[in-house]
Amino acid sequence: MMNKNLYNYILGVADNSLILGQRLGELCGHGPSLETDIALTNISLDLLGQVRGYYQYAAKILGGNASEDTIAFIRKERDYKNVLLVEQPNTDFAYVIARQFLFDVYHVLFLDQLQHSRDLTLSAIAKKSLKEALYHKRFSSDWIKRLGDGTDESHSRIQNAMNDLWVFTNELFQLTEADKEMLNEGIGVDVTQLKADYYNQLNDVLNEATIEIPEVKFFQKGGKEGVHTEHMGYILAEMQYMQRAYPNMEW
Amino acid sequence: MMNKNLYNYILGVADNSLILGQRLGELCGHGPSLETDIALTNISLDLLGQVRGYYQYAAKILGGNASEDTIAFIRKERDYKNVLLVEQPNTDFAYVIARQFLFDVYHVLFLDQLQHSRDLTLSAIAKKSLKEALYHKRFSSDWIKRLGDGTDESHSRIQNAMNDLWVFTNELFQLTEADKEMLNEGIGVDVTQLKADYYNQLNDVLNEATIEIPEVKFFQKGGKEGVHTEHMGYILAEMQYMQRAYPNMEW
Amino acid sequence: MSENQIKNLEAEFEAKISRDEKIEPKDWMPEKYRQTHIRQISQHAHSEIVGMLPEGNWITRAPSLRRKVALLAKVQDEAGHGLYLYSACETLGISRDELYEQLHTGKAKYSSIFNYPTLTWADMGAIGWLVDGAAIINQVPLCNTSYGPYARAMVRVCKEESFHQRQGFEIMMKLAQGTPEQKEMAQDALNRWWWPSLMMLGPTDDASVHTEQSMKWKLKRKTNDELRQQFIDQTVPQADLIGLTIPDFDLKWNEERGHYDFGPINWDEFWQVVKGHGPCNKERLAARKGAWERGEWVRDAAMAYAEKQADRKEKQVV
Amino acid sequence: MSENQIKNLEAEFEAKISRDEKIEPKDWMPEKYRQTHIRQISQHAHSEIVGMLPEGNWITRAPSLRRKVALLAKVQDEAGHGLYLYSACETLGISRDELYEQLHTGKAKYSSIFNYPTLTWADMGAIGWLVDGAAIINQVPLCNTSYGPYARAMVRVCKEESFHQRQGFEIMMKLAQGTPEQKEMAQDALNRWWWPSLMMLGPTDDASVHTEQSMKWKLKRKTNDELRQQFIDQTVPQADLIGLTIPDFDLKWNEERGHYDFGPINWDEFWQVVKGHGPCNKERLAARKGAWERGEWVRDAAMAYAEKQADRKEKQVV
Repeated sequence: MMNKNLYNYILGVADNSLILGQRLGELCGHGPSLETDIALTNISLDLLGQVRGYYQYAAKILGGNASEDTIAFIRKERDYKNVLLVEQPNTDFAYVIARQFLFDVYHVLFLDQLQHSRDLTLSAIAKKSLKEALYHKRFSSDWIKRLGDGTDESHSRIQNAMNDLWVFTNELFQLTEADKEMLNEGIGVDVTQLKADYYNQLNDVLNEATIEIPEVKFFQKGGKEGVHTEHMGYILAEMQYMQRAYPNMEW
Repeated sequence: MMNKNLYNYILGVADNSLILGQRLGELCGHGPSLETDIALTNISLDLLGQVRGYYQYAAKILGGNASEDTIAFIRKERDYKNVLLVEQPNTDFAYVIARQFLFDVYHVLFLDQLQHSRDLTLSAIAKKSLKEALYHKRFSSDWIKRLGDGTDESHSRIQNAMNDLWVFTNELFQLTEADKEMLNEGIGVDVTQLKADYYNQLNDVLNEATIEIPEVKFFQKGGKEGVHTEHMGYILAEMQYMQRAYPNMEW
Repeated sequence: MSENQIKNLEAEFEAKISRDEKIEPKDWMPEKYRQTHIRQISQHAHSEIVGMLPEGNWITRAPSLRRKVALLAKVQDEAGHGLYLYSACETLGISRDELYEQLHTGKAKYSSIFNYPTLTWADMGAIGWLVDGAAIINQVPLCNTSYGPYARAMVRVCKEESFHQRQGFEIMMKLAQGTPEQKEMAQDALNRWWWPSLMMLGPTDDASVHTEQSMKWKLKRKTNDELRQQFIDQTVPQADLIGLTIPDFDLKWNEERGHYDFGPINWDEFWQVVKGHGPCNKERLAARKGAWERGEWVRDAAMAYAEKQADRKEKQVV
Repeated sequence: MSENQIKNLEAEFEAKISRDEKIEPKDWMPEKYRQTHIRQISQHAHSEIVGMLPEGNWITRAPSLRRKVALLAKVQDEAGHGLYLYSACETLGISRDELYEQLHTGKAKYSSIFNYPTLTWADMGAIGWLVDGAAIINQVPLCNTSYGPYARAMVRVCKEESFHQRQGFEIMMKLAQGTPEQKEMAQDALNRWWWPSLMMLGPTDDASVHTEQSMKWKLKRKTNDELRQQFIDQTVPQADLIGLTIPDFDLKWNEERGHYDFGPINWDEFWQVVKGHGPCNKERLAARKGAWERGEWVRDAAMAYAEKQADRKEKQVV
């Protein structure tokens, strides 16, 4: 029998990268400069590369006709386990950067732990991904500073974006059932342990960027249980279109 | 054997209403005032009601498991025969009104002829639709005047919209193969005969609205042959999502 | 006016209400009555308008033409309800623009239920069945409320709402009788909308304000807890009928009370959403404000055009 | 400079070119050489950037992860080509901002092929196979062009382009070997992209300007018609190989010429698109301008930040 918890655990990790990669893919060709366009596409490419590794592994666990593509493209919305943060729209470059930064800081902390997983496949993917994520974090942190400490307009835009997206950060540290099981087996990461470090790092960068730490009383959650925001349906309608309209074909 | 030309002819008529109805449906709840919101929704409702009549007839011709919904939702992009005009986006209210007006004037002329079709089903649908289309035309013409002869801003917006959308008008008067066949059989309408009237009517309303007639050397075409603009793929990805993701179910 | 005169007017006003006669816009009314009605009617109108958004979200993706048309018509009805209700509210001496302003600045509230996202097609069923169902229970008594324009608007609203509720139930029924995927979709929607629907009937009586006054003015005939019990008693058998399970382990028929017992409601969530921190509060308000702001030039144009036309007519007459 | 001196410089310049030595940015060059190169290199750079759009249109809808990643990488390569080429162009004393300005105002052109819409996934194959194929035929000779920075940029560009072309051909092959629906999709894409690809190689020789001068400067080695023939001769067997039909009834092998004969090209369409009336001219330019305008505050912020940082460093040094 397949290891359902391991399968779910992998999706929980990989779906974040898939949806964020997809969101970044929307921007390709529309960036504020060629250099940022290339850099964001690079991040998208890295994330989707990681996704392929994870899903190929998940497909092996699932067996049968499962493939990286059936997992990526033909699940229902309620079966995607990504956090709400990564599905938020590309409202403007400030939102893109804020979303990226809030994810990257988490991602590095997470992969840094996952590389010590007892599961050798996950550990290998994590090692490779960590290098990439460190680069992403450098890029997004740099831009947080540029926008925060740039012009009045950029400051107010990035502050707005940060205020709006901050409510999605807490979900990153919630344990799912699969998380708990995989933690017990020495495979998964205890994300609750990353929280303090995470907010400390955000604090440092935001301080340097002269961005105020948003005060948030209530956080949003639901993504990890497949309860997404209304954006998700539109992401999937587009992303799944070919697989849905032309089922069971090779490309 | 089914009458392929009649089938195609019906789609050529109905797809315009489907896609325009869908575009208007996007706006529901987002109009500039409650009254315009309700009016545009009404137009969308009328158009989709017409569509159901046409597709039910087409499904009967097609036979087998065909239904209004298989025809509406599970064709490929290249099989939709609507003109490019109706798939243009809801850029702003001026575009919505200009698109509507450019369609309504045609639609009234067209239905006025189709009601004399030898095909009794088409004739019946046309009679019922004509009343609706007359109302649509009154609504959109009134707004053309309000926007054209309103403020400087509204004038410039509606002029822009008209300039951009005018290139799609000529396609309305192109005869497809199915058109020619159905014309021969006394079923279809000779759209080429409507052209002079059409542009005269546009002229009158635009003059009254102080909108300049756009000068266009080259018109766009392709929709009637299923060669659409890049907008169409996104319309369909959304519109078809449920039918694609949950095939062969009843709702 | 002397104090005595006012006392007389008040007495007359209250006698009128207790005789079940309507208060009309031109009638004298206490300022508090006016303010309370502006607050309640506008909140109701705003709920209709904001309520268009979660359902509007599925118009482009409805799974059949029949459902698409029905959904469009339903959302349009809500716009219509908004219209009647704003008009009723305007009779109390406040303009629609002012009311919008109150909505957009967050001064006025709308029903919190619309701050939940619509995630699947089944949510269209659940909203019709549960949300409209709860709304009707709130609203039917208002058809006899004391303020004439509000009562008359509610007669129209309630008629359409019960049509919407049946339509929603029918969507759920169809899903529940459909494929396992469809049934799962329906159950999932019920799971997500059940508790927020119960909360729609307002805080428990001990946490509720204004009740006594509202009873007197016939803005309220039953307490929130009574309405909630009525909703539950009415809805549970409907769920049974179509084979869906209410997501409440404590739910069971209490022979003695002649009512269903039910589990505790998460009032923390209720207040979180009321205070603006629900899943979609920001989006809903942003959508309304955005539509209003993007529409400004259109409204200005219509106004300018109407003025020009009036000027022209005047000149012709001269 | 005296006329004689200029004559000498010109002679030296031409000798250098005929010795196949490169002209470098710091070298003297005739103004016309500079202007011609600015025009051609920037047009080429703009084509890369605008060319990102039709393919970018399918990134979110690519049918497999592998294809999505490959397409993203390809579009990114195009951005990279844009970068090299703008840099090469800047060595001629014009800024990237000025070049963008020329693109956005319509003063500078870009390849007309990108004014056609991408309607199906197969268009990703057709663009790689045909459009990149035609581009390579245009570009390979430029690896030996006289202006050093341009020639070196082209070496990098061509290497990646031929990779892209193979990738496009592979997409088409996979479709052509797939289900009937997929094969139909591939054939349809070939039908739509074939003629515009032929037009990419430029107007027929008799309608073409600048040719002689360009030959001398090694901006051109063959005429448009020769290049077009080469493209056709190379592509027809590839179509045969994967079982697709070139949409040209007049196409047939001419034993005598050792080339394929082909049907007449619709030059009216070509000029219509060149003059801005193609299916997507407006959208493409609007997308580029929109990205640039929406990006202004970002570029300003980066500049302001860099200045602040430099100031801070300076103060630290003092």
